[in-house]
Amino acid sequence: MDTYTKKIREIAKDLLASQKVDRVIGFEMGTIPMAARPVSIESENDAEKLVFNSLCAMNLANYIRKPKGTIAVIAKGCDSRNMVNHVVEHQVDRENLVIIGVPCHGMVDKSQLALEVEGEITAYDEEGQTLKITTAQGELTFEKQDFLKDNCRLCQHRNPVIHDYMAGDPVTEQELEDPFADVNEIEAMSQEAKSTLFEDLTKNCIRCYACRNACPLCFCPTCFVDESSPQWVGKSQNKTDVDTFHFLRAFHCAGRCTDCGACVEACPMDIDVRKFTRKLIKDSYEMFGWEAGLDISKRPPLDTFNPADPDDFIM
Amino acid sequence: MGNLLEHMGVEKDRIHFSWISSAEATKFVDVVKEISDKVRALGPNTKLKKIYS
Amino acid sequence: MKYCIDPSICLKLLKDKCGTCEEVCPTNAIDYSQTETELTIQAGSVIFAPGFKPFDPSRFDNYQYANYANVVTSMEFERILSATGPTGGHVTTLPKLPAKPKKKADKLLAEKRKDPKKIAWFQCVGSRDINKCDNAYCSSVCCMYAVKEAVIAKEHAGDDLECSIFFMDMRTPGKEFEKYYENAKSSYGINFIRSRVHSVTEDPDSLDLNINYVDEFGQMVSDTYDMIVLSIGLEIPDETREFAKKIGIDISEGGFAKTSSFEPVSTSRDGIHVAGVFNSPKDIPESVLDANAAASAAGDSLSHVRDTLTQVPEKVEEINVVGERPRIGVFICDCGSNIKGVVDCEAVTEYAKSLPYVDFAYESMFACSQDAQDKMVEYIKEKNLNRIVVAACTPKTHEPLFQETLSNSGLNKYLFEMTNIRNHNSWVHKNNPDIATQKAKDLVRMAVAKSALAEPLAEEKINLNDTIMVVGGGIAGLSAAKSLAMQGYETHIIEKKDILGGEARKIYKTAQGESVQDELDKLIDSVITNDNIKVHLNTTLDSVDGFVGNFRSTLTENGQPIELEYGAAVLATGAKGYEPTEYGYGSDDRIMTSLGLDALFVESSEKLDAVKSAVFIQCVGSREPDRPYCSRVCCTHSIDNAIELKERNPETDVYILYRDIRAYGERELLYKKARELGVIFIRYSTDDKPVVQVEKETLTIKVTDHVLGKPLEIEADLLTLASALIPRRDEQLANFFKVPLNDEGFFVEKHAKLGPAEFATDGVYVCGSGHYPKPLNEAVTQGRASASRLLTLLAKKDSLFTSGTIATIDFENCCSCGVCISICPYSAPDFQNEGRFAGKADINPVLCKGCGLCVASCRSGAIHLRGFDTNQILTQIFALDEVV
Amino acid sequence: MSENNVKIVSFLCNWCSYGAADLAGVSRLEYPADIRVIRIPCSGRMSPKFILSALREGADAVWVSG
Repeated sequence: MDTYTKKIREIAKDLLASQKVDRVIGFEMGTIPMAARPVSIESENDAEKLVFNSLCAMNLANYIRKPKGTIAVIAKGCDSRNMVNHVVEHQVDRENLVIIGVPCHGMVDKSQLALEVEGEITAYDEEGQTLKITTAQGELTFEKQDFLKDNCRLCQHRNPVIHDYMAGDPVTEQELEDPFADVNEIEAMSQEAKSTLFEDLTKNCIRCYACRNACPLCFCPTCFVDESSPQWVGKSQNKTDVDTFHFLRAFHCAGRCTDCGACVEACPMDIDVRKFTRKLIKDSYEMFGWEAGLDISKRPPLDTFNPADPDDFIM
Repeated sequence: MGNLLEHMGVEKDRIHFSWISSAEATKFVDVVKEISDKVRALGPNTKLKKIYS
Repeated sequence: MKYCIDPSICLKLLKDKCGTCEEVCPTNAIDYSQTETELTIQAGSVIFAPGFKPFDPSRFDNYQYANYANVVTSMEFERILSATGPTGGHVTTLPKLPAKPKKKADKLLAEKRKDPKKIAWFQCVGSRDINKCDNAYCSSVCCMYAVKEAVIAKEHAGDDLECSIFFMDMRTPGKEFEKYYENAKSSYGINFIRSRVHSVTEDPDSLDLNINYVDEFGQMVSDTYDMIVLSIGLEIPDETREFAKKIGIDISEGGFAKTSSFEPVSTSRDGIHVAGVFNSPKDIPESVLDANAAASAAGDSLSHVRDTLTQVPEKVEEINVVGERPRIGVFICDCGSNIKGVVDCEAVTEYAKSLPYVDFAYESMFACSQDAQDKMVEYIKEKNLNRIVVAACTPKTHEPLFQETLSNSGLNKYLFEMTNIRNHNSWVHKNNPDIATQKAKDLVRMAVAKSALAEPLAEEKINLNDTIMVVGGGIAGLSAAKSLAMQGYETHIIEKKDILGGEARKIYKTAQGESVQDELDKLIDSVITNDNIKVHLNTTLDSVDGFVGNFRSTLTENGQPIELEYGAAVLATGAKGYEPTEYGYGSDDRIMTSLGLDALFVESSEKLDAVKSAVFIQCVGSREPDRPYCSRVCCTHSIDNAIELKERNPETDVYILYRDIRAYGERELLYKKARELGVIFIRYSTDDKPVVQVEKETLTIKVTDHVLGKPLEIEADLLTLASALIPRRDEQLANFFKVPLNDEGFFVEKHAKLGPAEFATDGVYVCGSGHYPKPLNEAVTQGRASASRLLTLLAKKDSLFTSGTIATIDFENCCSCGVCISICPYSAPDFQNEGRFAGKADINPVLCKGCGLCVASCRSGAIHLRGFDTNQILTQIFALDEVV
Repeated sequence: MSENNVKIVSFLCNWCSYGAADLAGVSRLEYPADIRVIRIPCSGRMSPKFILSALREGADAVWVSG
């Protein structure tokens, strides 16, 4: 990944030096090991801060809405699809946006990795597909492939769908036998089993809204859970209210979700909220042949009125 | 919508969609009967129902 | 709906006995002293629309309609299929027997009742028949309605039912009809049998019906059906013919009003216009067009007295209730015994009084009666009510009435809420009074909850520019423009070419024998000499902005840009002749299209003198998989031209190769005349089409004779291809006005039956062959009809308001995602370009139809639908929770 | 919402199904009294909020008909 970082820094420097952009949004390493965080830099000297590795899972599309001036932004496959979404949904003008594409090999699931390691991690590094982790016990190596985030395992758009610059050569896209095996598995369950599954899923929710805030699709000035006239969803941790929140949040992502995994990444309670959104991704694909964020000239299927739509689309 | 609710464990028969033109009174009645029968078979709704505590 | 007494059977009037109705009528509406009175009305124009009588098949002894229980007419079958009909929509044999027979003989008969497994339709009963009746004409509607009845019967009864239609020619030349017919064959499996059945016999035990007929291959077939439906034609009754004579208007051979092709809704007597089947046999859309056109024709001569008799109702000042606590008045209607007979209205009224914000509840015997309305006004004033709920019948019929009452009492009409405790309750739960009463309470509670949130809504006045733009200078556009101009409105005709007249320029004569060029010249002359009409030749339309009443366009006229502001537009862009690629067209100058032959007739070409043998091939480019519609005009056109050839030289051999001859209405008489003149009609099928061989000297057409089943070779000096009329598929124009095109590229009207000359988009109208191929007289009718619809819009110039129940956007909460703009079928929302909320969406109240699609799609909850707002619907849902 | 008291919240389009319900009344047809009708101007008005809300408020089923 070092080559990516190098290339990104070069491009960023150029863009800032030539004043083509006012800012570059990318990642820098955090203050603790094994954490990358978003950063916005405005001077070419700061370009050295920029990094890119398997920890850069956050979706930077979240930081580009209604920008002041022109901005450049680092985009993995999924991020770029959310940027397409943003342009389609008028959150940013394409001409104010410079996309530095990064062909992606998948991001690392930190909580999974943490399970394999005892004690505090003091350093982290990666080389190619190998992860090196240092703890009090010494250095351990892992194969990145074994610790990919769930959504990255299912990703079929690792290369950015739009970009102005590329920080590397395109990667080969994964061929999946059944991209919706996870959804099918739930679909095959009994009504009761599904019910229990989702009950277990949401019972730990503390309604911190981290999933919502991390999601690049959530940008309403007032979220439905905060509506007050009437206040139809309670703000408590009442199970019905929690379920209503998760249900409608997912529904608002129908036809728009790129399965970037930001919601899961952000959840402090490790709730797999993708269990909701994955179903809608599958339905959009099967009913409308639609995958979100691939075409900058098309609106998502639920945004358009077409008499030829399948009758059961409303369901 | 129904698909997602069902995915979450709400019985599919609790949500119905239909298209009936204003001339189709018999179809209207048939649909009401059908839904009513199905829902009676399911029993009262417990999923998502708000419990006041 | 009002009732009246039939004096020929009323016992009170005849024998001064009974009088029960007077006793039971709660509103004292019965008055036996009323007698027939003669009224004299001074009228400037008369529109005569007496309609028709369904043909009575009793006089045909071969079908035994009067004697066999399972032989029914198509009209009776319509009732059988209807949910409100005698069998409640259930298809059953012995349909004319009472549902619960009382007589013993009927009871025995009723045991033989069954669900039919086989039904046959016999076409042309009382039409195209001069042997058994004198109706030589085609009734135009029976083929299509028979197909429809068979399809619906199959939909009701399922796959067990076998439907067969016995016909001579399948005549489905209407818009979308041919596809329906094809679908009936392929998707519904309805049998179409080309045969005229001679007679029917009945099995006395089972009451099944036996028929013998000769099929297409000449084989005798014997079959049994459970039911036979006679597709009866349309007839003009003797009384109408006599009345027509009395008022001095000419009638045709078939008894229809005589009209010309260029004034198709005007009779031979000045000032008397005609519409509907009495004008010629026709379906619903053509009848509606006739009616519209007759109104335009009548209005043309009366425009100088328009608005001279108008009375303006007095307006009551509106009371401002904003910010006041809701004071709801609830009115529970008994509807006589319609509601009270089932629902305990007293209990519901008492219950209503207990609901939040309800200050007053009142039970009314007939809430819609005049005295009840007056009382409502009184109560509103006396109790100072500011919201009204009426629990009665359906708001679909009665909401406007109550809203008017609110207006009369000074309340904004949107402070009204209605709930349906009759149609949705007492009438459908009549055996469960307790449940019905409970349900009525629930419904009232829900309505009250919603009503408490009702706000007064404003209707905005729409300013209307009364200049009109007509796009297209063909027959239809000219007819529309002429009527609009005669009624005093400035009209602009936009024509792409350098000459007016359109495709009619190429036509020789009409089916009635009128010279098209002479009549067209007269029409054009009347248009260009009218001061209200501005003709723009060599002009194209570059842009359209705005909406009903306020359109603005940029045009290019002779290369110069011009601006035009107008209030409404008529799209009369027409269709064009298809240039065939089949049958050797273009390879030999003896092969031409129908219009090519017309051109020869117009110039009286010497070429025609040499023609000893002429062949016409029908359905060239029509009724084909990639162009599945029927072009409607070609059968008549070819027959007409065949007659012309025969009349010029009776020695000429003339052949017409066809699939179905679609000479609808009195065009059938031309078909008959052609046969009498010796024109030979040979039917071909699509799997064995005619083959054309072009050699230097000879032009040979090979076809299989349908009667003999043998191949024929015809040497011809002239081959006319009856080529399709194809739409211009003007997608740009459709986009400009946001009007739809169908699969084939014709414009889609507002309603296939009831709105055939207008679009769903307000202020935009359609006429001519751009809507669907049509002969000249129908193009004129539709041109006039579109003008008529447009005139009704202009008549409302000073009283045109938007609806109050439309969507509005709370800009603070708009996230600019544009879903509303993308999803709205009426293009009402758009981004704001300037001001504080630039970049946020806003909704044009004139274009919004209040459907709520955008409201539901708005994730941010920024859009509100007045009258059906989210909180109002949610509050109804919350009100449910209190149940039991 | 006892055993024999089912509550079906019905959202009917003013132009289509509401008319059909009216006609069912005019035709004096009979059907179970379980439905409670909320008239909406068009089935497009139907928001997922209403379905969720109805279920939350204890409806046994929701029926949307255009």
